[in-house]
Amino acid sequence: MTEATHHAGEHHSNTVRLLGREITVEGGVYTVVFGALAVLTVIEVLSAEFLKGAIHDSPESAAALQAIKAVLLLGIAIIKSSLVIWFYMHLRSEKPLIAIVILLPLLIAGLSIMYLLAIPPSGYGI
Amino acid sequence: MAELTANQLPAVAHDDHGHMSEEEHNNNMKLGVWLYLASEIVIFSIMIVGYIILRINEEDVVAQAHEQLGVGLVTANTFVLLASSFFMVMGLRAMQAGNRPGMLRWIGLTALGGIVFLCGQYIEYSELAHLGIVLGFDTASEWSTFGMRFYAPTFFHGAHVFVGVIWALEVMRRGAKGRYDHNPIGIEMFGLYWHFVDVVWIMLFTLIYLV
Amino acid sequence: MENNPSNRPSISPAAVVVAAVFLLVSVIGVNWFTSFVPAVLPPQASAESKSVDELFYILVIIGGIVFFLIQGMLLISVIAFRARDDDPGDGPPQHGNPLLEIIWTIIPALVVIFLAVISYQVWTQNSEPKAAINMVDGEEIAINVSGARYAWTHTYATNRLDADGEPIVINSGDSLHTYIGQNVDLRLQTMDVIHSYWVPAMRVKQDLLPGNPATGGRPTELRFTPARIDGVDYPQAYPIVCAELCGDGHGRMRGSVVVYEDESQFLELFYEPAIHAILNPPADPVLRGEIVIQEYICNSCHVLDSLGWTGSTGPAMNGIADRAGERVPGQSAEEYIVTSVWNSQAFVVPGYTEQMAAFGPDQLDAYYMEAEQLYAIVAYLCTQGEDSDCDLENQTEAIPQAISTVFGIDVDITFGRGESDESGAMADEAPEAAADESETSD
Amino acid sequence: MATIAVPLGAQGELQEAEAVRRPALSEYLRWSVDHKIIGVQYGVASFLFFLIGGAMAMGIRLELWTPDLDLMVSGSAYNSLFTIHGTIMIFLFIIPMWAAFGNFVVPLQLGAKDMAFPWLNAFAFWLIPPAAVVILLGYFVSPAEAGWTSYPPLSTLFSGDGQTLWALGAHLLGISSIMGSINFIVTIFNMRPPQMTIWRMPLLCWAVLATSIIAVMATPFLAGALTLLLLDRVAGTTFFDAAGGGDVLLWQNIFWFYSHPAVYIMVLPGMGVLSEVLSIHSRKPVFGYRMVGLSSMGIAFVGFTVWAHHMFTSLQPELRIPFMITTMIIAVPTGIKMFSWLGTIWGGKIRFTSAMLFALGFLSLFVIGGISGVMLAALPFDIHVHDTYFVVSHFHFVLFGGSVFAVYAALYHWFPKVTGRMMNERLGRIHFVFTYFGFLFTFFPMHVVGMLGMPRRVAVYAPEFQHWNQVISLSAFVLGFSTLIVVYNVIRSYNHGPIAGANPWRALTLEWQTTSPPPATNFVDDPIPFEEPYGYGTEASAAYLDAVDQAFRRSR
Ligand code: HEA
Ligand code: HEA
Ligand code: CUA
Ligand SMILES: [Cu+2]
Repeated sequence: MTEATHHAGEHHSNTVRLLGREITVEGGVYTVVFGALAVLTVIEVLSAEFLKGAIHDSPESAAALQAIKAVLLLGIAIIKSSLVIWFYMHLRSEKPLIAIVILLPLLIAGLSIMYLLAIPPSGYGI
Repeated sequence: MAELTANQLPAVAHDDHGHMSEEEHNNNMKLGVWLYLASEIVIFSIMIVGYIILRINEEDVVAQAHEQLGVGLVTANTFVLLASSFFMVMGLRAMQAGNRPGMLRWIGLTALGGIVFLCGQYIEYSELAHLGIVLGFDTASEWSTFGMRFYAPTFFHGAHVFVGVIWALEVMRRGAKGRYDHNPIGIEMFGLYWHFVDVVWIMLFTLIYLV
Repeated sequence: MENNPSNRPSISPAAVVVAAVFLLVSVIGVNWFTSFVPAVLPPQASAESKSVDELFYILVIIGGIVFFLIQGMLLISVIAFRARDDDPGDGPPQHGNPLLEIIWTIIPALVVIFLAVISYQVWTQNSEPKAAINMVDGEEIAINVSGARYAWTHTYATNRLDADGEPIVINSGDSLHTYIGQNVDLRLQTMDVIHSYWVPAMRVKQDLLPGNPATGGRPTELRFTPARIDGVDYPQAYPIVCAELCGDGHGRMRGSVVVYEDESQFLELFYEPAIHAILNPPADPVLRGEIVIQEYICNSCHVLDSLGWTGSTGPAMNGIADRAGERVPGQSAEEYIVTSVWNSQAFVVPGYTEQMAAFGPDQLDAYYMEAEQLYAIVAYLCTQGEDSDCDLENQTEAIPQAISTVFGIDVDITFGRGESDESGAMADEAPEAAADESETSD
Repeated sequence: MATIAVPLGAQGELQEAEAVRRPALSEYLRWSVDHKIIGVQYGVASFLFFLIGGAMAMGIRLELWTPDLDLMVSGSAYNSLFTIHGTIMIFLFIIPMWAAFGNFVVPLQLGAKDMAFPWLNAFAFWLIPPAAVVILLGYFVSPAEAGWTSYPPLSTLFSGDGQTLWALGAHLLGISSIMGSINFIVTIFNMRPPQMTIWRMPLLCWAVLATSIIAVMATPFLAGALTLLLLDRVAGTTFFDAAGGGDVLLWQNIFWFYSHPAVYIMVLPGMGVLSEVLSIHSRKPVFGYRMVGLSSMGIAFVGFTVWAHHMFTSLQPELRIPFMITTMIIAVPTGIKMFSWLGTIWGGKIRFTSAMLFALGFLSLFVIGGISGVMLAALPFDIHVHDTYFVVSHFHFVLFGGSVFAVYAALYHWFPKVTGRMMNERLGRIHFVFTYFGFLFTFFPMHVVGMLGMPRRVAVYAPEFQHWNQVISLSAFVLGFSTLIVVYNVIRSYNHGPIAGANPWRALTLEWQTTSPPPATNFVDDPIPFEEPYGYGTEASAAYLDAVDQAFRRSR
């Protein structure tokens, strides 16, 4: 039962400290996280739709909007992913080794993606 | 005699890792799965970069595609997958609390979520096919470049969901036999995989459908 | 992990001797090697080659020092520290020496930094754009190189105009013509796979990358400046080599850079004659065909002794006129040849596979070829053989006849009837040639 | 000396239980989850591929005897020959060969009973035969002829089904290598007995750890690239086809993302082997143990930042310089290793066993390959020699003079542990002499032909290079012959070699503190390692080794 006992403390209480208040939900922190994910998704979709409508004014404002939109949405997406990894995949209760295992490829993949996007898709601009 | 010892000692030695403490065994399994996921991250990044390059170079094609796609269906799908991820972790929680039926219920829901997601993806694909968005490149359609860069990552992800569903059913089969009553590591491993698939979708959803 | 001086390795006299000898050898060796280094590199036919070779000497000297250092220490150890047969014991328990370790981390670091810096200098010096490029009688012109399996094609977009005021394009096939001191600036574009344009004597190399024809392809650029080599009598030819695997004929994909003494020699021996030939094409279709056929890359796949072709990917053209009559029943020799050029799929010679690029009157064909050019080419090919199946007496009827029967296109063949006409014929040809060499083929 | 008595007493009883017994040959032909069996399976299989690939190399050299096509019917035939030669040597020989030694030795050195995932281990191995079949099949149906790097569009639009099979095979091998590496990492992190702290690990384990990290991070790039390639070939997509909005450089980038780190996958374990062999056979601790261990990690990480040095002639000019710099930096950690090894043998009591000879051969040859590597890194010079025989020479110096020499060293070093019998030393020396000089005279002249202007991957070359090529070919045949000597030696020694005993080299690492071959469970109970893996030259270590001999005397 090592696993179970090990996790018992954190998983089996239905109370979560949130914004300094003790709240009690069936399923505890997992449910809260799911709520957060749902809300964030709604925000994402709505903001995307809203900004899409606004795109069609002058080109530079459109570009600016595009940039804002991209940053905003990706930011939210990353938060959501982190929530899942941190709580659902129990990274918070794992050894640091696991964190390294997951961060190293993210780093390498991230760098290579950056590079591939940086190089012009075709031609030397001649 | 030589054969005998040679054949059997390994078998004995490795039978269900008899010589390995449960703790060790669990840690190995978990580290193994994490490393596997690490390599998956890299593969998906290749798939995704293929799409982003298009996104940057052919703004309008993508914009058009977004017009056609709409986000209704896929948002619903996203919710389904998020929910299934939640069911998953609840299933593990139940098992850790020693509640086998609860576990079976939750994992069942997880598998269901996966199936619904796949159906949603199927519907979406067939709609796109109607629009003439196909995997192969043909100069005829204005989607020619969009198709492959869209299908490659999403289908690759769909395939992972499919595998996940199979795995979930297998977990249920074993769980029903009480395989995890004593040590739920099997469920936890599947959980890691399933949540990872979910995370990938969170990124794909944002990158492909929203940005 | 400290090492106590008590059991430092006791170096035997033998070791010292060997060490001394080895240092001697190493110094001599490096000098000796560098002394005959020019023999391991091609002639220095460009300004770039000089600086590159200097870099190479430095690399060899530093590499040589590292090499002899390692091999020397190795040899000393092997000789000085071999275990005597009667000695079962161990060596001293010596775990390391932080100082040493730091030293042999720092020094190589410094060395590579030094190497990086000088390489960087050489690179920037060689790759910076030159002021006046491709100067020909006082003006810049564009030199385009197109690579296709398995041949190079060089075209000069001159500033001269022909009778109709169209700019003249010189097509010099697989040889690049330049002169000492000309800042050559080539525009490279491949027609199919990746090739790599390498002129060993110039120490330059650049890949040709496939691009999207619709968006202007993916031209790449190559710069070098031919330099004089004492004791060479010009014009002098240096090989061009394809340095990227491109398929069956990769090894055969060669060409030559012809370097002239100076601009005047360049103009006199190459430039003016070429332009003159274009302005006054020979009236005789056969002679004309001999010129035209060499503007295409037929040599890359076919063998034809009279022009020195060695291609083996496609069927031989030696004595083609003798076979042309019998190949396809019901087709005259002319019709057969006409068909095989413009519509090569129609009949594939047994033992070969259909690999021929599209030559034809359609702008979209990889190699645009006008009816007049086809006419001339066929006229020339009809002369390849002992007893030709073509009727050589009145080609002027037979071949146009064949072209119109096969493709329904009428050729107006007005050779030798007044300059204007045929220069006119050339005039439409010129820009097309330009077009299909540069990337915008449509 | 409690640290000694405890484990070895137990080991001694184990002697009684099962005197030196090696598994029946049939064991090796069927599915087995014992890491020692799997190790041998890996080793034998990949050595067979070495022979096949080598035989193909002989074909290459035969063809290049004259400047024209004579042996081959066409250029394509030659292209497919070296394509498969390269593919076999890299994907089916070197990489699996290191998996072989890793599998057999690493768990023993750690004092573990087996790998972390025995079943996965076996599965990873059994992926290799089908992959090999697929690749070789591809060689017989319209063969792949785009080189082992298979750049598109040559590999997509312009080549036959063999290319598809090639990609499938490479894909399988990639997966197998990922599985194997995950297994190694978990084993090394989790399977060490308590006394085997990370800083007591033998350097082979350090090297395998670094290698596996590279493999897990880099191989997926290959998998991704191959997936796209396959899609382009069979599903009509255009990821690498410019006409369809694709980009040919995308392949080159992703491929080298994998393949440069992969070259360190091919050599790092060899470097680990070298640390073992040099220290044991010169009876002296590894000089600067920690630095040697850490430099493996250093190489692994810098290795991820240099890939584009293979693309100097296709990359945008302004991007070339950074990669030149990172590439040169790699010389530093590698140098640390070289000098530490020299420091190790310096002042030692060197025993010229065959293993030691090949280790010394590695030192003297790899440095040449390394130096030519640094010369290649120098951008302006690489522009001249890129894709010439200079490059061919470089990578054979590092791959053969480096990796393969290390493989031979490892073979002579661990053969007694694997089979319980010694190799024949005289044959070993002869083998070394022929290999060393055969190799030197095969590959050194290639530098010169390359610089003089002979491109690689050509069957038809300028006549002025013929004499060079004939020298090269002749030496290559000597090299080929030398290989047959070791084949003979292995077979002969397996049957008639003198009994080795537990610890013929008087080595301190744990794999020698059990019988040869080890029992299925490796050790009776967790063995206790000596304070340091390479602590030679002290009374303590001498006593420890004597105790080992005592305990295992019966088996002699
Ligand atoms: C085991 C495999 C292996 C190893 C270890 C290396 C090691 C290195 N390689 Fe190599 N390489 C290949 C396998 C390998 N390579 C292959 C297969 C190819 C061809 C692929 C293809 O196109 O088919 C290739 C091609 C290749 C190229 C591209 C050539 C071209 O195509 O144009 C380059 C360019 O930079 C390069 C550089 C290097 C460098 C700098 C190192 C360094 O790691 C070397 C470092 C070692 C030393 C430097 C020696 C020891 C150090 C010292 C003694 C310290 C002092 C030294 C100095 C101060 C210089 N290699
Ligand atoms: C570990 C890797 C490795 C090894 C060990 C070798 C070993 C050899 N290689 Fe290899 N080679 C590569 C990796 C390797 N090669 C790679 C990656 C390429 C690039 C491919 C490409 O361009 O895409 C290449 C390319 C390559 C070329 C360039 C081809 C070209 O570009 O045109 C040449 C030419 O000489 C060559 C020669 C040799 C020789 C003579 C050996 C010798 O060492 C072999 C020694 C001989 C044997 C080991 C065989 C012994 C046995 C017999 C002779 C008979 C018995 C046979 C049977 C029982 C079946 N190799
Ligand atoms: Cu063109 Cu090789
Ligand atoms: Cu590299």
